Amino acid sequence: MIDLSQYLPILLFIFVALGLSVLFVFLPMGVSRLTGAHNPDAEKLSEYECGFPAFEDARSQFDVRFYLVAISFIIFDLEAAFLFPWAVSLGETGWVGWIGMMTFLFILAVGLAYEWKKGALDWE
Amino acid sequence: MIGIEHYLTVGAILFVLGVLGIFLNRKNVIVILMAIELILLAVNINLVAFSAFMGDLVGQVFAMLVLTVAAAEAAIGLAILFIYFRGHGTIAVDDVNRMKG
Amino acid sequence: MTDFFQSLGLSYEWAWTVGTFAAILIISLLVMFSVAMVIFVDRKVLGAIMLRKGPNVVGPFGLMQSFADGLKVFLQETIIPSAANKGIFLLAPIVTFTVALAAWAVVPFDAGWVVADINVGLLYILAISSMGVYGVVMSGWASNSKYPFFSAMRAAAQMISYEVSIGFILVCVVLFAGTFNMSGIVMAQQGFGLGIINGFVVHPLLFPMWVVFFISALAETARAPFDLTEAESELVAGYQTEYSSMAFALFWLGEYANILLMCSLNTLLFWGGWLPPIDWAPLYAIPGIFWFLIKTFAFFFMFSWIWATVPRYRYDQLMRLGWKIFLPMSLIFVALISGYLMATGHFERNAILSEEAPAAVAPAELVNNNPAQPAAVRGQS
Amino acid sequence: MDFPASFALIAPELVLVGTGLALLLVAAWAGDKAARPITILAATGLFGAGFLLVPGLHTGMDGPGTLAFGGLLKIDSFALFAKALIYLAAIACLMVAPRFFDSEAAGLDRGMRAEYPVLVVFAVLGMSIMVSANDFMSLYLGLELNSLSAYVLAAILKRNAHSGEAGLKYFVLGALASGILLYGMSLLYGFTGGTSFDTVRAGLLGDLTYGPLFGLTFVLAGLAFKISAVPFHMWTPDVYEGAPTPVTAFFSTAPKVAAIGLTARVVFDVFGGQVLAWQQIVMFAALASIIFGALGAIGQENLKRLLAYSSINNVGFILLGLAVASEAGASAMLVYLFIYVAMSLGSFVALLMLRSEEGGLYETFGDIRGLSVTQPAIAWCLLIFMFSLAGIPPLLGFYSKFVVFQATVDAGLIAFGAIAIAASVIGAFYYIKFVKVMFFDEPVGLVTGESGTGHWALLFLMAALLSPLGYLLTPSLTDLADKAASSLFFAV
Amino acid sequence: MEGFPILTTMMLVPLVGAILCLFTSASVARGIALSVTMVTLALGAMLWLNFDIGGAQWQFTERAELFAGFTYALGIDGIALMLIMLSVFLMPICILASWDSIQKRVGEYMSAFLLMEVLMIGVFAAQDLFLFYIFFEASLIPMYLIIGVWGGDNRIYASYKFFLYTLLGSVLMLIAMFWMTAEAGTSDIPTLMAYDFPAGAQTWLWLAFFASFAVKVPMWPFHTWLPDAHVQAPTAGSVILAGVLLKLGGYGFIRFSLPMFPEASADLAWFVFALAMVAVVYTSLVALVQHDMKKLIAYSSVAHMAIVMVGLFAFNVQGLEGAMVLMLSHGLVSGALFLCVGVIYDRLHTREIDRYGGLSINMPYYAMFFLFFTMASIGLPGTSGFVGEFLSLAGIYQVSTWAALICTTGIILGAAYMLYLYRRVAFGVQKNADAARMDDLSGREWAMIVPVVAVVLWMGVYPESFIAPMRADIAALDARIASAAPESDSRLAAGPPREEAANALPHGADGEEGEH
Repeated sequence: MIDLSQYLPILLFIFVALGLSVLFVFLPMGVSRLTGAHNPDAEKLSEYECGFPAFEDARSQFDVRFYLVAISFIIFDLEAAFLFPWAVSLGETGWVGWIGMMTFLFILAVGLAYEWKKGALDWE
Repeated sequence: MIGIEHYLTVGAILFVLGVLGIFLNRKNVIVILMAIELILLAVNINLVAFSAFMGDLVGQVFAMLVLTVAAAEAAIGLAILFIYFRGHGTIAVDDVNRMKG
Repeated sequence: MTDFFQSLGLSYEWAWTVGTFAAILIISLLVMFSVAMVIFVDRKVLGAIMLRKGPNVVGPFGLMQSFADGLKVFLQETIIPSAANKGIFLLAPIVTFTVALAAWAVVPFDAGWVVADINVGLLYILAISSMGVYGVVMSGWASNSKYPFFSAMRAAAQMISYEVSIGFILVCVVLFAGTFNMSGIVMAQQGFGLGIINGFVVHPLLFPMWVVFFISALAETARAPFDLTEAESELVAGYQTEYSSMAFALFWLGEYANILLMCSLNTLLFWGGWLPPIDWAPLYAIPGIFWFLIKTFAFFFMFSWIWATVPRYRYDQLMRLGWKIFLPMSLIFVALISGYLMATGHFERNAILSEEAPAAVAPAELVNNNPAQPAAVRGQS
Repeated sequence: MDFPASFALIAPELVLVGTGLALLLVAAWAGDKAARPITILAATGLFGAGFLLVPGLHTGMDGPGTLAFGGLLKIDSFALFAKALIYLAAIACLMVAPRFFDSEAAGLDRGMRAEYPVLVVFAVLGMSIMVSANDFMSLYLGLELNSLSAYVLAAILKRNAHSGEAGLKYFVLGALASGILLYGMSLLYGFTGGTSFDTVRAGLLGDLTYGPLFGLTFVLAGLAFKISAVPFHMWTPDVYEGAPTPVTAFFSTAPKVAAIGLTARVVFDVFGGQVLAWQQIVMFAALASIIFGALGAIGQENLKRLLAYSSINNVGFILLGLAVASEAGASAMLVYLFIYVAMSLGSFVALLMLRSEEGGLYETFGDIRGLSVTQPAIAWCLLIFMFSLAGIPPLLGFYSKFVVFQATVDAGLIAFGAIAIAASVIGAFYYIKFVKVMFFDEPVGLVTGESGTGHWALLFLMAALLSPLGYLLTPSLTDLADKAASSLFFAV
Repeated sequence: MEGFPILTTMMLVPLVGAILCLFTSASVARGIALSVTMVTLALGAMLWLNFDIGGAQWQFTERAELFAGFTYALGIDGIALMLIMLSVFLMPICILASWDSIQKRVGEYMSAFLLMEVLMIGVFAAQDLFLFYIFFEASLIPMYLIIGVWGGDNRIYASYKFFLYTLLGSVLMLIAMFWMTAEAGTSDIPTLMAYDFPAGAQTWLWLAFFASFAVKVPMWPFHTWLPDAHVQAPTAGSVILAGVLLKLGGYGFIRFSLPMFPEASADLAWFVFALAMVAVVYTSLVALVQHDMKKLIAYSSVAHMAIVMVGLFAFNVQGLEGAMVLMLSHGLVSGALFLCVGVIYDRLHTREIDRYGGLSINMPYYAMFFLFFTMASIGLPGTSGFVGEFLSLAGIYQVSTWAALICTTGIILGAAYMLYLYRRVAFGVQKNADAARMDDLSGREWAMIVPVVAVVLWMGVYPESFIAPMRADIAALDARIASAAPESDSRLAAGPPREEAANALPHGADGEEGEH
């Protein structure tokens, strides 16, 4: 069983950070009520956007390229997950491990080349 | 002390949530994709917990494999969802019914 | 710090608890304080380069400017647009700031000066900084406003694009260091360059990687020249457009905390961390924290300098750089470096080292001043 | 671990990997106009991979099989048999694809995509790994490689709403199935301490506790999804209907072989010590598939949908052979699988050949009325396929049912056999409806059936195979199947 | 003749013909079909002539091991010989009957018929259980097509019904076959005929076979496909259906149910009797009210086959012989009746009885032949029907007085509906002008009816020719089942022989020496 107690400070840290953030968000809201700065009206609460009144659904426009980026990211970032354990254990796995990973990277590179050629990486 | 059964319970709960998310969800296909990820998460929790408790690395290797394959799966799922969206103009679950099922 | 509280007569558990919380609070407050200061520095540097004064009214040399700004936003009214998704709208700054702070949990300021000396510290940083994207996307989505939404999408795409190459670069570093432990990585740099220079950056294979990393860090934190998320002429104020008061400030705080984190990562991963630049005994007399801070500050200065001097990238150029140059490059370098290390028998040497130093499991010690620990960590890997 | 030996053992897979990667790049650089050459190259690659199987098939690979990569993969005559069948089916499906995509039937996505054959090659690679799997990890890897390619194939007509919907449904339910399967595997791993089939089997000996039992059930449920056995069959009709016809033809052949091969491997290699536990599950799935597959098909107007139910029905019979849990049963299952692939291929090729004047595809019963007048050759071939599917002697389809039922009865499972065989009569109902529509009804429209020689060759080949002439093949088929089946039982 | 694979040849010839027909034009196909069937008939004649009566039980055996439980084993005994003869005899007649009436897809039609001939010969000659099953079941395909493609208006319903009923019955039989081969270790029919299956299993096996054969015979209440199939099938289809396919059921009982499961047969004989008795009375009454000629004859077939069934289950030689003769006779007579219907159907395209009338005026020869077959169907002495019915009833009487009594009413009712039919069609006034204008028989029709008349008369006058080849086989069968024979309720006791009434026992009626 792995000793997870090293991670306890991290958990505590996250809690503390969360507490601070919550405090920072909600405390001014309370303070502004006390000070009377809190004085919303309909105009104030309408979205600013670019200074003009919004004239269409803000979320209607969506570029397919964001999808492509997201998909590429998922693939490449998670394939990197294989690299991390490999990187620290290359001493044990030796040349076999190296060749294996190079094969893997080669296949990944073929995928990248395909994506590249297909224009998935072009923004324009 | 937290025992293996606690991990398994969490895993089971997540798994059931994932399955329910697929079958009871009536709103959005994206939610289904998330539910699928939830199932895989449950699996990973199981694998890692078992692996840790048995001191056997295979489970973690498997979890890693699941993780990456899940990524590929999510990527393809998104792509297909996008194709679907272009054809139908909606990703509401109730509309995934053009063919009689 | 546990030791310190134990010396005050507390039992170990209490000492540990109090010590941990104290360390966390100190780091959090220091980070926030540093952020306030570097914002000031940022503006000063920018002013200097533009041949103007910058903030100079509040306090001596305008030093208190950031605090004045902080007080101002603190007392402002928090406006939540009526069309926004309220919960997510408020959650977004919380997430941004939380993850920006939490990443510091594994950063070693000096030998052993680290809250959680976990063995996968680098992975933790990678993971937690990835979560910053959530805050951005949530804010953009929840605002229900067009430009914040665009900005959020852009920011997300930009951040994840560069994260890919950052991941591969980290692999390169890890290949050399043989560990994910932050302290271990720093210790691995001791005498790395020809036995005298402390820092991975001197290696001809790692120097390009550092350059890529540095640029990616700029992009990752949406600093100029990659600050397209808040390109004022196009997207108003980016994803924070609809925010006000402390919620708005939290984004700034988080952003600068991330910038500082990136600077410190540059320091830790490539420039020897708390070690002096030269592996020369007299220099070790100066506390490590000094070297660490001075290096980090130097990087921040570079950030500011670049902001002031480099024109902004177009979005397509940004993506091209990330996907078509950095990604293939870092992929190739992973192969090159690992091949080089295999060929030069790097790992056999490491294996001998680890046999010499028996695997002592690094205890979850808090900020304790045990210089032996990093070596143990290194041996453990 | 002896790497050179391992690589030698997976030579067919290596050929596939090479073919797939090379063609992917060719597809990217040459574009869709090179789709046909790529298809031919892909088929050649598959053929080459299949050719590498021949020595093994020839010498028989007797014995418990050889392990590769430290037990991740197992190469035995069962794997060779399944692979050969998969490659053949895939080649056939590749042959008939280009014309479909070039015709009006492809709609807005006219013109074959260069990635199509590449995806098929990758899917086949996944299947190849599936049937050789000897470890949960390689199992999952192969399964996903196959599934992911298949999801994309289903949705390959990007501008066709049905294709997109088919892809989405296939994806969601397929991913769910993978999840269920994985969950089961994680439980089995935890309760037996390993992911290797041998470890798990050893760990499952003795009384089953709840944990492994859940694991077993989940694994079988996930596999049932993949082979579209009742009660996890609901995706099949929609996906078969929505996917482009060549893809449907592919789905109903090669992946079926792989998934069933995998199921056979899992039940014998993993659950070999718990025959009673899995047998009842598989038996239930078999009978339910036979009955619901037959009932569901009644009233269907769309031919692809009907063939989907028919495949469910056939899977039931195949599972029946598996559920017998004897060597004879496994051999019967493989024989059935082979004949089923031929029948399914033939039917889909025939469907692909039916076109309207404009090149649109005919897919409903209404469209093929009086086909025996307008296209007698296709009609007669379809007649052979349908009666064969119904299991009427002397067509080869009878032989497949014959061996399965013989194994069932020989194992003493008479009641199950009787139920299944009675349900097969329900199935006959809609097969003869095919014949009725083609032969008894007055012809409508003009079915041009303008097709390439590849189509005709395949059609006649399958018709000849399924006609009584096919019985000439059965001795060698039986021989191969027996060998393959016996290799499954070395583990038990 | 020794060593010449005549049975295979008899199957090969029509098979080749069938394939040829598929690819030739209409007129050529007709010619091929007729010549092929004639050749087969000639081969059949050779077969009969070379059949060694009193010789080995199984003659002309051929055997080739195939694979996976299949053996290509052929061989015939007397019973099979007679049924094969019936098939090959009816075939050319069927082809002739379809000569003009079939105009569309002639090649395919002829092909289907020739295929039927192959399969029918195969069924009767098969000596391997599974080979039998293959031939038995394969006959579904051509018959389905014959009814469905060339049938009447409601052909689709009829063809479905025919197909599914028969299929359901036969698949259950298949399961039983598997069990039997597993149990006995062989699928060789002669071996199985002598194999004693466990009594408990016998009942199940018997029921499984019953499911198949009862549909085929058909037994009430499994008969409902038959009237539909008959009505919708083209004339020749009906002839084959009535003439040969129904005999498959009877043959099945004789070949499988009785010898292989004698105990079960005996135990369940009451069941067969009950069904048969209902069938005789019920279907006869139904036949009485039919307006459709074919349907009427179809119902009469059900009634006749019911008598065959009780004859088979009488467990004595008379019953068995009677059943066999009745089967042969019925094959000829009902086939001929369908031909007669076909003759006028070809002219007027209706089977409505009311549309005809007074045909004896404008079609005297036709009326004559029709009358002849009507009488044969009723069982007029001198025709084949009489021999069969008499023998069967005599056999039945030994077992069950009541069954005999009720079955006899069937004959009376049979007379009623057949004569009623004849009166309405042939006698009376010519109420329909078009019917009155119909021509008498053409040369082709003479050619197909006269041989049947001749054989019916031959069988009626000198049945020994037909019974002789079967006698030994029936005796063997009787010996096999004797042990299980149910007790008779009529308690016939053979009295002291009396000189002046030497042939008092029923089987004396045909002028032959009985077995007893």
